Amino acid sequence: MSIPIFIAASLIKIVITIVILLTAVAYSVWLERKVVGHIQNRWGPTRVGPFGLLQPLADGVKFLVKEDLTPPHVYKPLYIAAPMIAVTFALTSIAVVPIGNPVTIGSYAVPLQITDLNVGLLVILGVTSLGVYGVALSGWSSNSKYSLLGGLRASAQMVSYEIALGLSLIGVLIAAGSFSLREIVDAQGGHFWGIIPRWNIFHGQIIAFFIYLTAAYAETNRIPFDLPEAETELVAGYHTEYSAMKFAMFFMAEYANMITVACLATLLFLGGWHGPLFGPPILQALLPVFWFGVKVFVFMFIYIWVRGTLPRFRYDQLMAFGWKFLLPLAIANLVITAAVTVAW
Amino acid sequence: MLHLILFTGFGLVCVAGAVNLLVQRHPINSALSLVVVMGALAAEYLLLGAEFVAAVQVIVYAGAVMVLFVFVIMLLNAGEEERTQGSRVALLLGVPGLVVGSLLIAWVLIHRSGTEAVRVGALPGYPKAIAQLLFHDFLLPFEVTSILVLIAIMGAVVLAAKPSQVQQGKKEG
Amino acid sequence: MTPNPLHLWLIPVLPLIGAAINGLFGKRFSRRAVAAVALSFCGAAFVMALWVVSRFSSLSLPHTETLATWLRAGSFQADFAFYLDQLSLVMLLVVTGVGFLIHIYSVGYMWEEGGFYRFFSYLNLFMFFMLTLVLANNYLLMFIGWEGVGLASYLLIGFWFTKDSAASAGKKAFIVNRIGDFGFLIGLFLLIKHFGSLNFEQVFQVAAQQPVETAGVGLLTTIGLLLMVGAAGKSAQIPLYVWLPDAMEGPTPVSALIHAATMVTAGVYMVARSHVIFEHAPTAMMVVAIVGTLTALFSATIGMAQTDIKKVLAYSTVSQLGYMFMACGVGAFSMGIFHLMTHAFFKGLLFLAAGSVIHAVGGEQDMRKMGGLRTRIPWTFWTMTAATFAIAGFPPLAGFYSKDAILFRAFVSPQGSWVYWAIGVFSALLTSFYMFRQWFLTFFGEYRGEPNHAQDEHSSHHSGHGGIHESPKVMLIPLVILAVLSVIGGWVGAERFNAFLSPGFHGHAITKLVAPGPEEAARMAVENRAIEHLELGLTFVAVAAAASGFFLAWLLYYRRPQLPQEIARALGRFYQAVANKYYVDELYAVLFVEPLVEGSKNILWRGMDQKVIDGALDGSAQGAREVSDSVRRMQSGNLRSYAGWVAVGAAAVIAYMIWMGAR
Amino acid sequence: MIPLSYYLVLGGILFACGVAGFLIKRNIITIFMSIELMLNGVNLSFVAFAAHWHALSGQVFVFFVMVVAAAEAAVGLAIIIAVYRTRETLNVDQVNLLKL
Repeated sequence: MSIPIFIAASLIKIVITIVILLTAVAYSVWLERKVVGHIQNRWGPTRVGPFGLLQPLADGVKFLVKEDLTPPHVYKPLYIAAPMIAVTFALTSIAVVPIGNPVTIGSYAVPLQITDLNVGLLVILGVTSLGVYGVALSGWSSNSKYSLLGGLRASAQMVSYEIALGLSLIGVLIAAGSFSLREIVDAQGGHFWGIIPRWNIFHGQIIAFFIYLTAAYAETNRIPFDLPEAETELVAGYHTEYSAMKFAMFFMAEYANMITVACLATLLFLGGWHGPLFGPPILQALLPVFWFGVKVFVFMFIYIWVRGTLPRFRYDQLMAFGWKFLLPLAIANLVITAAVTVAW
Repeated sequence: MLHLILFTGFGLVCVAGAVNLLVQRHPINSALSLVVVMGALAAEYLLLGAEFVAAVQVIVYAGAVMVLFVFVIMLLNAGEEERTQGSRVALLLGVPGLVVGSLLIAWVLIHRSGTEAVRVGALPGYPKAIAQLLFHDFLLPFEVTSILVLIAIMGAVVLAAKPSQVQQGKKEG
Repeated sequence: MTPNPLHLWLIPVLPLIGAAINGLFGKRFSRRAVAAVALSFCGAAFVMALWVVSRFSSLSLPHTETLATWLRAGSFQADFAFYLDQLSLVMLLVVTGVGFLIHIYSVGYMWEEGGFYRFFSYLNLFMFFMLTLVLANNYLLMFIGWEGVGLASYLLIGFWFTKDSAASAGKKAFIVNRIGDFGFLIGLFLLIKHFGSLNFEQVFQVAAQQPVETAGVGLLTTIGLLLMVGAAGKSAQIPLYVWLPDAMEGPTPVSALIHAATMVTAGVYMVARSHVIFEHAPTAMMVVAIVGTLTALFSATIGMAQTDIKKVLAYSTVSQLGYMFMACGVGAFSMGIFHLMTHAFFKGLLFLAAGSVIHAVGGEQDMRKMGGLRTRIPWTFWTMTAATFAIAGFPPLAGFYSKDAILFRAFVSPQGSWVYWAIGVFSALLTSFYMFRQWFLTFFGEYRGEPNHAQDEHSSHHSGHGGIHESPKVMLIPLVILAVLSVIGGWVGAERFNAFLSPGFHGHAITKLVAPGPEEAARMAVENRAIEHLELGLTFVAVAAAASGFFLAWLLYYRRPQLPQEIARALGRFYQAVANKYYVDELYAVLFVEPLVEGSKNILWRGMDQKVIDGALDGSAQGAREVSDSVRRMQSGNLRSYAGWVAVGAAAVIAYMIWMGAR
Repeated sequence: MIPLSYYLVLGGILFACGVAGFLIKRNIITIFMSIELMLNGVNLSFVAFAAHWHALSGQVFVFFVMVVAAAEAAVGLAIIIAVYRTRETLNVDQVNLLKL
């Protein structure tokens, strides 16, 4: 593959990915409102389009045309940069996520991801860890006590839970022996005794899976760990002072992060795009992508379900839980996994 | 050629970030420019084939250490540094001395190390190979650093805890 | 390593564990627990020793077990290695056996004292060092034990460290021992220099090949004399005996264990262990014999005039040690060890019984304030009687056999002389006299102490018994066991003992000399018969001496108690001299101590230390202060200026490196 | 193809900037960041040398430097907080009790 074609293919993939991702983000918001509504015995959005399906579009238009208010006393460069930082890193991390087996178009085998790095997982971790800057800087530059507290909470919380999150992934890495997300998924092909899929969650990593899930909720600042934006105490946390499109950017970043996390969970623990294959070749080529989508959807649904169900932690409880329970548990899981692997 | 362009580009970003760190008077700007330097350095590492180092550079340095710095800056609400007549000597002697010294060192380095080129990706730093080194050949230093980190954690906790808390802990313990 | 190791290292280490436990945690233990720990570890060592005895016949001797390499420097090597032969076996049994009995006794004796755990920790520590000394397979390890027992002795003499006299007695013992150790150490240096080893076997192998130094003072003679200095220090021989009587400030069980039965015999053991060296150095042998003989006589005379019950026993110990050295000096090493063993029994017993007496009368040690205790404390009386008759040399008690054997050897041995014998017999007479003097003063006649004295001094738990009382069982049992041993300990017989030990004294001088050449056999037979007659005669003389000592004592202290004062008055100055121990302590004070103190004060302290050393220090400090005063301006407190200096320094280093690399 | 010396010069520039920052900055946090900058400059030369000599141990050293830097940052920032708590300033020129 020559360089121009490579660049062209990459650009095409980037555009497609961004479009899909942003659409997914928009409809996650819709999904959340809808599901939470039903959980709370309401209808959710219904007016705009059938089942309120055009609601995201309406929201987008609203964000774009609203007055972009910049409060006085903010530190302007960072105030403007912060939402951009947040959304940029949130969208970047999707670049290494594969969503299916390579598809052959013409004579080219096109991998269904923007780039396949053999440290792909580390790249995701690195990029998501940079996402904290957006939150922290927005909180600080707003020059408001609610924002500052939200930003402080967010940065402390994200740095803390990143450790447990990273440790929970190491068991998976031991099983796969690679940082490449594609290889990790490939290692999960096949079945135990012909029935149970060889996914990592059934491969001794169930504890790691739950650690990952919990830590991921904290990383994305979602209920029950949404302390940085706890509206009862901090108004809206780090984005209290933001409005219009800047505010929308934070929203996009949050949901994009949720999707990334869901993708990662699918890839690492639920066998990625592995699932039953049947039908004609074209269907066989598309089914993995479908399965992948289904699994990600399930995760998104659980996110929303949890949000509709659980109350918020207290901040000290959050920290104590992360450091005193999750981290030791992750370490224990790691040690046991390593020991079992060596003994096998 | 492409590599030289990339090297130069990221190198310029690095230098610009470093200089910006010096010029900026607000610590948070300095911190962010340092983050930029580190990101650009990660790219340089990638050019050298050290992909694992690059990833760790981003995760640890940019993603954790610098977040800590930003956190502290926010926590202490550090403002812009005031101008003081601290040391005129340092300014008068230091800047020219620094420039001359850097030029001299650069000249020596270029002059001495010849024109032998570093092949890009000549030494792929696969995680596996690095793990082999880290957990076999450098096992003892590795364990020692783990102790170092443990001590650092305890030191940080003791230092940063409010004095009253420390005393309380002493009374209870 | 032998296929079936005896684990000899356990024997010394067990008491060490006991000492550690009691020393570290004993403060929190009850007395009962402290006693249990000390007794069980000491008893375990004793049991180990008995087990070694049971295995002894199946061993190839000498038996060596190496635990670990200790030092290695060039070709010189010293190991943590243990050495077992007949000699060390006898010592092992004596030390652990008597030591264990005295441990038991101490439980009763020290029960009321403060620092109970400390006492037993020290006692166990002493056992450790003594057993190390006995079992060492090289001089260096032996020296460790040697110094260690000195340490334990110091700690125990000064056990009542709040008492001034006890503290200074401890120091005196330590310092006098240092003088002896100094000689010992120089002897060891000479051994290393000339033989390249301190290992017994290697040293003796080389030494045995040296010619006998009949004339002049050669290397072996020098070494022998230096070793004798060490032995004299540890075993309290002239001129270094002065510490032992003072050491009686320690608790009585300590006196029994350390200053009668075991530690003080270390010198004898060391000389016997080094017999190869001494056999090749007749001059050194002669010195040993003369020192021993003179000590025996000298301290016996002092013993006659002492009034403190323990001091009498102390001088008696010195005197008996003199006998042992006399035996070694005439080449009868096994007889020396034989006497060492029996002496351990009866002298240990004497001290313990004396302790029981002191205990009974409430801490009083002056014999003039005792008397008539025969019926009050019968167990103590009868055991002490056995010991007294044993030490006096009445047949068939233990002391008779060993003392008689020594006197006989002193007479017939080629290195011997009738002079030794004569002095020895006279000393035996004196011994008998002062021992019975003590016996009569203590147990017969009327009680001369104050009636209520006992109750005041002695604490509450005896108060129900009234004044004078028998000791508790835990103290009496060791007394009885030792009494039995004092009676039967000699029955093994000098000849059989000699036969048992002589393989240990390989290349024994006497066996060599009397070993009959085939052509001399007939003459030897005749001579043997003559010797037998001679032996009988000499024995008779010795027993007669003992009996006359008894008679004199009976006459003076039982029959006519007022007579001694008259005699003392008649003798006047001489009696004063004897009673004051010939003013030896005062002489030493004038000769050595005062010059040392004055010299230290005037030359070393005021001259050297204050003027030269302090002056140099003060001067440099003054200079440093002046320099610092001028450069302290650099230290501005400004962090960045410090960093600037660091940067300048680093730049200088880099510049230097580039400069050096450029050339 | 990039000569090794380019990397070294880049590392040297970063290091020099770090030194300069240490000397001219007054805010103690910025000074701390300058130290990190110096370490990063050194790290770059480590990695460059690793590629040059085909020895991965150069990269391993970078990890050790990172670990030390992280530990140092934790302790250092804690010290900064403690200093701020007692002296109520972050200006090192006002923290100058360490003198005669």
